[in-house]
Amino acid sequence: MLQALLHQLPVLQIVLPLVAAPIVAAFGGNGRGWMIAFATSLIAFAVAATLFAEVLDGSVISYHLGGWAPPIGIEYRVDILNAFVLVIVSGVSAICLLYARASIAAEVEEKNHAFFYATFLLCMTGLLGVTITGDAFNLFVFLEISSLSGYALISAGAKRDRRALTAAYNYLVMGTIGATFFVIGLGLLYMLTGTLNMADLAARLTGYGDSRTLRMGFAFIFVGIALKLAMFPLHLWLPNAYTFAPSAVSSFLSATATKVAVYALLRILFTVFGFDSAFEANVLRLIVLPLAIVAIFVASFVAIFAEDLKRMLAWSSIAQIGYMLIGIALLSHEGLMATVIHLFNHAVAKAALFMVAGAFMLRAGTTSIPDLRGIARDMPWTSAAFVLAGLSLVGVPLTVGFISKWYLVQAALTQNLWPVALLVVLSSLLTLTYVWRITETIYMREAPAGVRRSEAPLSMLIPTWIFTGLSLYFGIDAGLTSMAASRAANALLGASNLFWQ
Amino acid sequence: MKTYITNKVLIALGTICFVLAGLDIAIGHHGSFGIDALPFFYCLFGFVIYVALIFAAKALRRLILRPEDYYGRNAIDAEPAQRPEADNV
Amino acid sequence: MSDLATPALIYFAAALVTPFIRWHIARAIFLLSVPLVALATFAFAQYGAYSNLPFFELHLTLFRLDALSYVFALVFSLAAFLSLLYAWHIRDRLEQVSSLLYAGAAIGAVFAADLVTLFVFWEGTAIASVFLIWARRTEGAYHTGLRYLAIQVGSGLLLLVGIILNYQDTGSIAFEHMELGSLATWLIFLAFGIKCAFPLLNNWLQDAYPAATLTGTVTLSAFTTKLAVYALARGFAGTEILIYIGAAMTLFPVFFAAIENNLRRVLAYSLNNQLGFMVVGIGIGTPLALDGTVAHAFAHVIYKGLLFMSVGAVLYRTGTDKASELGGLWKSMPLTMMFCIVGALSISAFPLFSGFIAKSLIVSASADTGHFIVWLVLLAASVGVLEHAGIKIPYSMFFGHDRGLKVKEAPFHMLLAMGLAAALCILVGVWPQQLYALLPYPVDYAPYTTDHVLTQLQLLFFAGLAFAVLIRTGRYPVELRGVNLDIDWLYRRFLPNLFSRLSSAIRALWQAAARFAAGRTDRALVLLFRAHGPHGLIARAWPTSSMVLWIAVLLGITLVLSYL
Amino acid sequence: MDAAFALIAGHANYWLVVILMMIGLYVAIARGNLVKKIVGLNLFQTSVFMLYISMGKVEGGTAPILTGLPATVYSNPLPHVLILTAIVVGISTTALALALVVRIREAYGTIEEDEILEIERDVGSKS
Repeated sequence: MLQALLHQLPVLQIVLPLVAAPIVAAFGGNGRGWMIAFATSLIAFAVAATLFAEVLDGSVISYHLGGWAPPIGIEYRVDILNAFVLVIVSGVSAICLLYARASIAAEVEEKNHAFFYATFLLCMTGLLGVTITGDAFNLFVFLEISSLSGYALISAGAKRDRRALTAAYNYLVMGTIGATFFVIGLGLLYMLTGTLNMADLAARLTGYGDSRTLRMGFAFIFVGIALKLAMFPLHLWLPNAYTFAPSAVSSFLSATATKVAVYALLRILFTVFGFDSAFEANVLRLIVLPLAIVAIFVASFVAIFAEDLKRMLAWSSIAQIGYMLIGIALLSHEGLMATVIHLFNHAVAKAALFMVAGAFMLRAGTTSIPDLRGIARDMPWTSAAFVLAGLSLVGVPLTVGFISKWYLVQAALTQNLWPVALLVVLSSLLTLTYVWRITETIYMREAPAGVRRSEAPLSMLIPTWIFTGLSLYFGIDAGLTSMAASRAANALLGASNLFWQ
Repeated sequence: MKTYITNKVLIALGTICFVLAGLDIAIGHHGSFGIDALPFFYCLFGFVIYVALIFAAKALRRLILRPEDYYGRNAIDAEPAQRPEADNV
Repeated sequence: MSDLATPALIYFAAALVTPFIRWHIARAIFLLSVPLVALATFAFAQYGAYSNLPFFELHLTLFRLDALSYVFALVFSLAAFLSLLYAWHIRDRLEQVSSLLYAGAAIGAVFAADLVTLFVFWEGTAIASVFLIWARRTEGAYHTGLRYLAIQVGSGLLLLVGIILNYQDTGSIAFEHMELGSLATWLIFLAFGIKCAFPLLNNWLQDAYPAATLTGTVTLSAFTTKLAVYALARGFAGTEILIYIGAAMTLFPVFFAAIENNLRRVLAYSLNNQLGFMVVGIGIGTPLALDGTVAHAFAHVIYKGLLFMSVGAVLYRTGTDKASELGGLWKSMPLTMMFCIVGALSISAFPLFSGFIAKSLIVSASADTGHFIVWLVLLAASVGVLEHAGIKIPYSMFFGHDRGLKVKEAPFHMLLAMGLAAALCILVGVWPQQLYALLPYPVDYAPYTTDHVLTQLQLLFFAGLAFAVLIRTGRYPVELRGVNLDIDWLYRRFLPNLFSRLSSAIRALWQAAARFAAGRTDRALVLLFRAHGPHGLIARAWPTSSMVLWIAVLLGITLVLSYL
Repeated sequence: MDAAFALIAGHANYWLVVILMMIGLYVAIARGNLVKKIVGLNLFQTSVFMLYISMGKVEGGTAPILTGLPATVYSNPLPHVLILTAIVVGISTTALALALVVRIREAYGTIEEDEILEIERDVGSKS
């Protein structure tokens, strides 16, 4: 019985939150919605962790949906890379939900809570689906499930600031175009190969050799995903979306949505296209690498000058995505490791930082930086979490951030791209600047007279500190992340036949 | 104005120096490079270098002395004297 | 998990607990116990490497105990104890916590057997120590602290880049002897050099130390620069260029110290000069010279701490540390005066005091290896030390012009701390063998030979005679209020001026060219701000149409590139 | 000449798709009215549906309904099925977008993008 259940784990991962969502929508009044959603996310996390443990040795789980064998049926395929992402997504969801209870109560109207949590579960379903599926069209469907529910989640911030609505609308227009581009590209590939299963696509594409359709398909898919992951200059939807979304949503989306998009890019680039064509290397070297570097600097500068804490964090996300893209563009084992570790690092640190912003929002009623002067006096635990998570973002040793930057610099140096390495190190100074700016404001500045803000409730502090603790713990005991990252990188590179290997 | 370097102090110092110089003759000293083995080398070196140093420093001061608020009114050097026995000095 | 054993952890753990001890006497006692407990953990241990921490693909060793690290850790523990005793009256928890973190980081760095650990603690000392400056809580201190932090953290970044490159070159992160040659080793060397206040890289020291709290300065004087000396001794012993760098370091601060009005800054210059002796010793690199460096570092931490304490005590009672405002305090603070003179005699290397038995090793080593010019410079610098630290410090505070200041003697805990330090200076001076036994190489050196004692006394007394003569003839420089320019002028005046000139030039051009008068551009940052600020071109919200256009553009470029 | 004709006529479906796609994108770019933007988006998506559907057509094939005759050539049903899903996604997107437009209209009193940006910038510079 248990064994049978174990075999169904991959599908349970998706079906559980999917089924829970309408239940929450229907019966989720009076706080029950939160309970169900939280319980579901915990189970989802347990499922993801079990899957991760099973594939840790490098094996692959293939699950045939409805018993239809691929390539005709839809396949769920779990290997170490996406199991890692599954753990991140479901873990972040659970912790964000824990946090959301107090934060959402303050930021979203009571009557909408049930729908909010239902949408949250749908979004999580979508993200998990994108990650777990082995079918390219299925990936599109899940991507749209997560995106659509994401737009709705962002617009839930409208109670506080109506700009959440336009932010969600803009994101919707952009996201839809991105997703449609993805479908166009997929259609072109389907024309070539007649299959949509990723593994099958990969196998057949190697046989077809080069063609104009293939290149066109690649371009469309690449741009589509680049939009979803907010690659500069396709990031324009992101700052407003993350700034005006409810804090728990900012925290959740920043930690998962762009990460899942990065994962999808990795999958498409390495598993599907197999990476034996010079044109892909061209695109990566000549587009992604320079744009990523520009993104890091431009976005960091904007973050430095930002007047609002959440907006600063949003821009910082754009910069951090730049690091992940550099890791991919370097096309090496170490570069991919850096990307995968940074994926984890950024998910954890940025989630913690947005949670801190949410706590400030709850207690001080604002995230405008000048209004946060001296808040560390009133909210010492929240503020300390900000500093520690901020340090991880900067890449200070003993935090996860250091390990990903270390690999990134190593990867750049082994390819003699030392200007890239230098720029990465330099850009850390910019990160330090904006983290420092906040630290200075909340610690060193006199608080406005007569303003007293109480410490955030435990239900928000605990999730914040879980993330902060994770970024510190894995910074010191880096074994698990770097091992998983190394194997994931191996798996990706092994699937492709890099011509210089 | 009262000075602590009175004639007595000067005489005492002079006497000690005289004795030390005398010991140089009486006992003598060795050197590593030749020039420092000369009698009174250390005596002369100490005196001359000290005087030279002071004059050089005075010349330097003409070049580099600036008012206390040169780096701005809020610079540390321009801060007024602290209240005695303040903890945060 | 992993083996994290290092005595530094005791400091860090104590720093975590300290803020929660409410009664301040209990807190002070607790603080005092920390260095002693930490000392006990390694004082009687066997030499060896004690921890092995796997850190992704590297192996860190946090705790390496050998002769070199032992001496430095020992003197750091003593310094931590003395400065905490001296700071008994402090109630500011920020300052207490940062003192502990700072001392802990310094000791951790000394025990680090690999470069990554060294880097972590290296930056740790920078970050912890800046709070000793900020604890003064004035705007000037805040800005000084920022400058200090920027330079210290910069040193750490250079170190990090150096470590990464070195790892690329050698595949090792062990902290062992290095040869200058590759970019990596030069970067590491430069990072050490900044913290060691090499000439032209020195000014953070004179800028920051007088700006700290009076107790903070005492703490600061012990760790950062000696950590750098330790690192140089470990990594670059026998590197010839250090001899000349060190010689320059002994000499140039002497002139600045002679005319400096702020007594703590005088001591900071003096600190620079003393570091020069140690650097020369490292550069010579013979066993005698290295022993000299280590012995000198040991003696120096104690007597320089003592001198800073005496100036601090005067500052505590009078509220100022400016020579032009002080004088004639021997009547009201006789004990402080006595301890100050012991420190002055030690630093001037009078026989029977600790400076004598330490510095002699370095000077003799320079003579033994035939560095005539360097030897002369060191001798001249010794006269300089006598001038600013041996004479000027005590003379201007306790004698000089009697300003009629009526103050009490320093508080008991300060006297106790100074008394202990003074006793150590004399003990080491009279019985040098105890110190010599700790040194990394066996010492076969007798400091108290007739020759040596006689020539040293001649040098010092004739210099003293020159002082007396100059005073009597009115040629000794009067203490004047003011600041003296140093390298910091470059980044505090010249560069800001240059930037504002440049930016106004750019502004003029810009306006002429585009007739685009839009707001102020008097800061270089403004242009950046205009693009990236909240309402800047890049940061503001864009209509969806422009976003879609970007998509089209990127698709176009991707397609073009794909068809290349 | 023949070759050019073949290029145009033989790929007529693609040309139509491309033209439709461009019209859709152009509307999404050029129109400031939020509803019109959504219409443009719809056109854009529809063009992709047509791309898929035309792709599934097999020369001489019938609708993919089992006839029982062994020699029947069927059109490829898979793209059609996929597009069913995509249409559902498209409808949801449109519905959500329209809902958002309603909310925006309530909050801002307008659905013209430039006016909304104007209002937002005023708010931004005040805060």
